[in-house]
Amino acid sequence: MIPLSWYLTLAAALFCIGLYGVLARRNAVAILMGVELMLNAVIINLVAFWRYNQPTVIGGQVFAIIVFAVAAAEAAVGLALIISIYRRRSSVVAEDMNLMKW
Amino acid sequence: MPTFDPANIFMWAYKFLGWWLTSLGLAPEFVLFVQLFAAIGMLATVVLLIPIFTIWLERKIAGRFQDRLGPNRTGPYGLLQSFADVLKLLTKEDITPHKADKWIFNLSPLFGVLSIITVWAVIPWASTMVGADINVGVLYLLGISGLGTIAIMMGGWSSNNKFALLGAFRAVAQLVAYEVPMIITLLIPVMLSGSMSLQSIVKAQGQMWFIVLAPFAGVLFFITSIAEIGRAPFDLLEAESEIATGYNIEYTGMKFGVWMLQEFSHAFAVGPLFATFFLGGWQGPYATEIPVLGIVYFMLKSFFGYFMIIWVRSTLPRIRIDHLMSLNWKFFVPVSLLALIVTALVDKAMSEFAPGTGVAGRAIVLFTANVLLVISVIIGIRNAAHAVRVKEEGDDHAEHGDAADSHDDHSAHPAPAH
Amino acid sequence: MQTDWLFIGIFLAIGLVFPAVPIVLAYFISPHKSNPLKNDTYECGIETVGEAWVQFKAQYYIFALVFVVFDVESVFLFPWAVAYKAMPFFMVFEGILFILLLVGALVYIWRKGVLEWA
Amino acid sequence: MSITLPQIIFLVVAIGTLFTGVMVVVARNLVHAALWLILSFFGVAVVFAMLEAGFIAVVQVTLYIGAIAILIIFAMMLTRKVMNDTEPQTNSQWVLSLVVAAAAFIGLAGLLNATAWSPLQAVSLEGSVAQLGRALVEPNQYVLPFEVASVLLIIALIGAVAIASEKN
Repeated sequence: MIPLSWYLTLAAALFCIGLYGVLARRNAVAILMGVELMLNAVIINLVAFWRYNQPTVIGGQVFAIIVFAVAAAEAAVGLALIISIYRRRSSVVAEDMNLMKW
Repeated sequence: MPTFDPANIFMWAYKFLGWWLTSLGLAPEFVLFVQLFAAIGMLATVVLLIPIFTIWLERKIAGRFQDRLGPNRTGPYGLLQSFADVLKLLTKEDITPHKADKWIFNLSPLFGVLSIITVWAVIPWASTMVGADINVGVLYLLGISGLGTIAIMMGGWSSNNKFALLGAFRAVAQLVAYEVPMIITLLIPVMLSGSMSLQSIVKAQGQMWFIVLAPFAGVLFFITSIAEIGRAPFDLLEAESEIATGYNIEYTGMKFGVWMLQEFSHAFAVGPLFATFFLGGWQGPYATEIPVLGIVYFMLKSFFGYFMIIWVRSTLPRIRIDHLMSLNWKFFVPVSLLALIVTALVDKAMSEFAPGTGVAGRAIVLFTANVLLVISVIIGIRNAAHAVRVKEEGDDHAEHGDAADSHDDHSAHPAPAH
Repeated sequence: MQTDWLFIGIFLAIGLVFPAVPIVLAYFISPHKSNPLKNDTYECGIETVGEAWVQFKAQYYIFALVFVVFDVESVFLFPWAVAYKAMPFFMVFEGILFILLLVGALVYIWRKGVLEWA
Repeated sequence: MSITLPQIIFLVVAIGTLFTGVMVVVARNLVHAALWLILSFFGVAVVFAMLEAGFIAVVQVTLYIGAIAILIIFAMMLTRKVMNDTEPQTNSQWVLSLVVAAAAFIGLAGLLNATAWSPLQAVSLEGSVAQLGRALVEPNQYVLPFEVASVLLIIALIGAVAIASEKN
């Protein structure tokens, strides 16, 4: 069978790819895509731990679903913010969003 | 060697293939792969060839509705018309616009078809014949239809054409909007059968079809399905006079043919889905004893659903995009939520307070509740429309300084335009 | 159970390959006589002005947003509907409360005039 | 130890998922990045199916591919032309970011593979969706997160609509 560490390594790799995307991309939408990749990696971890450690307890799946809901809410509000900023400043480059930087 | 059973001939063939390959000394995993490949290959071929027949059928029936003959030159009754069309498409030049994004442009029709034919993976054909009886079948169907939305978006964007992109945007907006009431109405069969597996949903309709228990949800599901496949009166995604056929404008030759295939197989797929969720799927007299008979019932019901779609299509004119959106968000979504809540409460109240009620009693109560719901919805709409009309007439009078109101407020006709 | 998922996996692969067959066939049969005019963007004969990426209105995004919220809601409601039969009355009512909260949000944005396609 | 069929499938899916993930963060064209992201989501869904979490797998497809990906593409189309493909797509700290991400991965992978994890137990997961639905409304289990999720969705909907609408 597949050892648990394989799934965890996959999740870690996906998380780090997302992390690179968040840190290095300039476009705010691309940064958000990196965040989605990271959240996906987290859900892989949750489901893998549920399956290998306590498959009879349903809490792991509930946790995963709640993370899905939070991810959807995060994407909705995040993209709305990007659209709003674009409308005011005609830019979606994260470095240009410096109104609150003093 | 598996025993031969004429009532279950397809399952026998599947098992026979497995037995034969095992007797040749192949590894069991490999045998399973070959079995699945053979079964899926057959199913996919049948599903992809159905549109060749349904296109002819649709043109013929639509012709009759419009007092024409329909195709009647190629072969007996024009039966070879579709084959002639396929031949024509095969020999047409395939143009890829030089501004297009080549890879996505070529891949998107494939994904479009993929999103339709994989629907058939979970649809039960008979009591013993179902591809994959997964316990999350309904959600699987919704996920797959999301893939189709992405395919349309890809096709429209990669064409690099204003009409195509606009058409894709409209199509996606319509598809995602009408998916909301569809999801909500699909909750009702799931609730009544207590399972998301399509085979269990069909089995739960052994005594009473869900169209009787939830007629309102059935009708709503049917209407939203018509919107999902983009047929008249919801065919805004290919409004020729407005956006020149929409997202597939740049496609020519066989790639356009594949988009057509997607469209017609999607249109036909509504029939089986409606039959599975509301008309009892393969259920019918002796369907459990003789599974092959189930396929006949299932196909009859599917074609009945498809006939209804053609009927609606050749009857109603296209509606405007703002009306389309208002109809969805201000009518279908609230009303389907209402239907869900009423069904949940009434069914639970019956099993709590009158636990001994039989199938007929449950059907009568749920049907009556649905009828009452429909009547109250109609009365509500009538009052709301009346209020809007009075308001508009009031505005008109104020603008034009008209004298006392001369026409009857309760008349069904709208106020004449000034 | 896992066989069913394997079935779906193979079906997805075949579903991608089968529709490619006629396209590949047509590639060998059909003529290839391209010229710059034929390969240009088609806009009913009128010359194309600017690029295809025109400005879209935010209404599209807002409708997609409402859709996403209802989609997430369905993720919670489908398990609830599956378990519905064995539930006592108050648990059914908890699910209905969940729906009613979202209906409240829908009514709010309706009154705000966000659902108008203007 | 010879490699088994599920392991081969897992390795293929994992490599595919990681490749598409890398393409998401390096693609110059944003729409291409979004399409790679969809493929990556799909790979993750296959991983869920392999973990016998069929419900999570279809939710991943329905929610991420069917809904969030559409939302991302729409947002991208609304904020058009701000970045042409010729401009640099990464900021000045991309080398540092790469080092940080690689270091994080090496650290995590070392940690993960040094720990002894429990092996897979073969259990029947039949009826787990019904169990899940029951757990969501059971008063001594997860009814509070269930209702709070609804409130969260309301807040997200109203907030995002207020931010994104053109009215103000």
